[in-house]
Amino acid sequence: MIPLNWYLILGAVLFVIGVLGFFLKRNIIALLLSVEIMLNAVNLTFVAFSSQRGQISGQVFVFFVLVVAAAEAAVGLALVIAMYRNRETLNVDRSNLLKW
Amino acid sequence: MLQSWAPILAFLILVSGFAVVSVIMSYVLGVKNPNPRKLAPYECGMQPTGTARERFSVKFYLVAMLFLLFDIEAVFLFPWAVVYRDLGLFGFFEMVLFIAAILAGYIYVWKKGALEWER
Amino acid sequence: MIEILFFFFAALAVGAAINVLVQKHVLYSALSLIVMLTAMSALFILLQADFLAVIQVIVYAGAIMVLFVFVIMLLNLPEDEDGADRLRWLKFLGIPLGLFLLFLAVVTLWNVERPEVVEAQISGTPELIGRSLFTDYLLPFEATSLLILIALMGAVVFAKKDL
Amino acid sequence: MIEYVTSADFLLMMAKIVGIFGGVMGALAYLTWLERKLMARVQMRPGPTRVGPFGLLQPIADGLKFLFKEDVIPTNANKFLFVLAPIVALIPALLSFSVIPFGPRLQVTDLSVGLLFIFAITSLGVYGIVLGGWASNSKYPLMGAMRSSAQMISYELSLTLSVVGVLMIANTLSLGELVTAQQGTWFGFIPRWNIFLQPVAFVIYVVSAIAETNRLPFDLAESEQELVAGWHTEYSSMKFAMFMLAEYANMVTVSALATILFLGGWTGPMFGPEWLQMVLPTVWFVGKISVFIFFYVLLRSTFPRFRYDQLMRFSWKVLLPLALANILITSLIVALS
Repeated sequence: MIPLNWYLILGAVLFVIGVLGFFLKRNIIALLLSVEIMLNAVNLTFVAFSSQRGQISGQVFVFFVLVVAAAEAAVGLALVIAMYRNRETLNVDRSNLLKW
Repeated sequence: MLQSWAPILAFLILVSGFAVVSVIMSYVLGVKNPNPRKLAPYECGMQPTGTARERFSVKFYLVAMLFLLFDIEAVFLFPWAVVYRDLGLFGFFEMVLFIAAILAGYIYVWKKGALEWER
Repeated sequence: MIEILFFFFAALAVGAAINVLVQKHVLYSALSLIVMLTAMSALFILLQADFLAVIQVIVYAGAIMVLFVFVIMLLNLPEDEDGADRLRWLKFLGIPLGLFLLFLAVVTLWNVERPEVVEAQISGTPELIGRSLFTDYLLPFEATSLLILIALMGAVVFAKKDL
Repeated sequence: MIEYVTSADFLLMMAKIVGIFGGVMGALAYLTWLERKLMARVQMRPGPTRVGPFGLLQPIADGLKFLFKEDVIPTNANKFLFVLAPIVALIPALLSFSVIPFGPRLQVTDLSVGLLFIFAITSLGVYGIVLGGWASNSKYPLMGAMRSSAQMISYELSLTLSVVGVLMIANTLSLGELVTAQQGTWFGFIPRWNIFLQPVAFVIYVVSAIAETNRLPFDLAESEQELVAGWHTEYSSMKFAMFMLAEYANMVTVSALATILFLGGWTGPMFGPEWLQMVLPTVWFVGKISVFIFFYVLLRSTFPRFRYDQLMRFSWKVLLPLALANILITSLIVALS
């Protein structure tokens, strides 16, 4: 059978990829996609622990993560649209009006 | 439990194989006789004008966003419906509370005019 | 057999996740993420979380990513938004630091005691999840309805004006 | 591993998979013939008659023609996505047949979450359309794709919600158990079908299913007079055939699901000798699906098309509240009984 470690390491790898994406990409939609990668890495860890401990709570938590991801995507993309309407770009470095 | 998913994997391989092979077959067997007119985008025989990459109305975004949020609600309804007999009247009031909140959002969206396509 | 499947889907997930970062056009990134999400759902099946696996596809691939693809399509973005910018040098700092973080995480996780994942320890059927969700986690469940309500209102307010 | 591959279980599974796949592909091919013939009869034409008796060999001729036609990829199309789109559309459409029970034993696998599995993979079908329209890089396909995908997700919502009422009665997500729960009769003559308990849900389901599969009167995506052919305007040869195949496969899937959820699946009167009892459930199942298909074709040949705003309003302002009300009322009745 597959040891728990493997799932945890896979989760860590995906999480790091998400973090890297969040810091290196400049397109705001790509940033949101990176956040989704991180959320998924966490979901995998939740499910792996739930399976290993024999408790369902971990899987219930994934449900709540899904809701948060959905809410984040809905509001985040609405902001993206508003930003594109005003600035004609999605590069987060060029949306610097609030910077001093 | 995993055993019940094994046939799905086999079926997936079969179906994907069929799809990929039929694309390759038509590429191999079909005649190839291209000319610039044939490869131009179809605009009812007129000369193609302008670009196809125009922006769409934000209404499409609103539809997808409403779909996403109501889909989340539907996802909660499935496990609820499956265990409903055990929960009984208690489960009913739980879900009334949940749906009431969603319904408030629905009414808000309706009043805001996000469901109108004419304007 | 299960090990082969695990490595196949794990490699698919990691490859797709890296591809999300590598692709220039954000539509390709989004499509790559869809591949990653389906690979994750296959991993959930290996962990006997059947219900979550299908929910993952329904909500993530079938709704959240549809929203992403819609926004990308209706903005009709130019090919490369990353472009030249003043933070270019971050890449040379960021990738080594990220790999270092990865190294730390992997070493730590490798050294924890290794309890085997016993097969059929628990299977995530809708009945089990529902029973837990609607009794033990009743308050978070009701709170999510408020979260959805607020998200709905926020998104409508931000996007209402015609593009 | 080796023992498993050579075991009788495995061979039986492979036989079922190949049998169901072959049967479905044949049925889909003849569905096109049936539709053309029926439409022709409604419009007082003979329909296909030239190829074979009653034009029965027409689907084979069509298939060969699709294979040997030129494979046109427009110059400014995005080649990779253009080729990918029909594959993405076809795979989920055919994959859903892996969980549908065509008879008591004739089911590839009975997942405990079978119903949601079908919903999950049909929700992936949207990408075939969106990518096809986007990759063509042409005006009509792009507009058709946007319209069609917005329509599909709107009706997918009411489709999903209409099913919840049935689940509250059956308390299972496995398609096999959903069918067996509907065996038997009330008072000896009314079959225990869910349609009698959930008539409103049934109507919502059928209407949404028609819209979901982009059939008339909801085929705004490919309204010939405005958008030529919608998202597959630029497609030709086998790729076009794959889009069509996916569309017909989806039509059969939603009909099969309607049969399983509301009309008792393969249940029906059993009589006759042993061999007939083996065959009868599948006959009932195919018969019930055929009723839906017949209804779809008749709708297509008699109804005018909706306007796009009417279509969206109908989904969001009529079907969605109706489905929610149905859920609440059903749950109240179930809780009190």
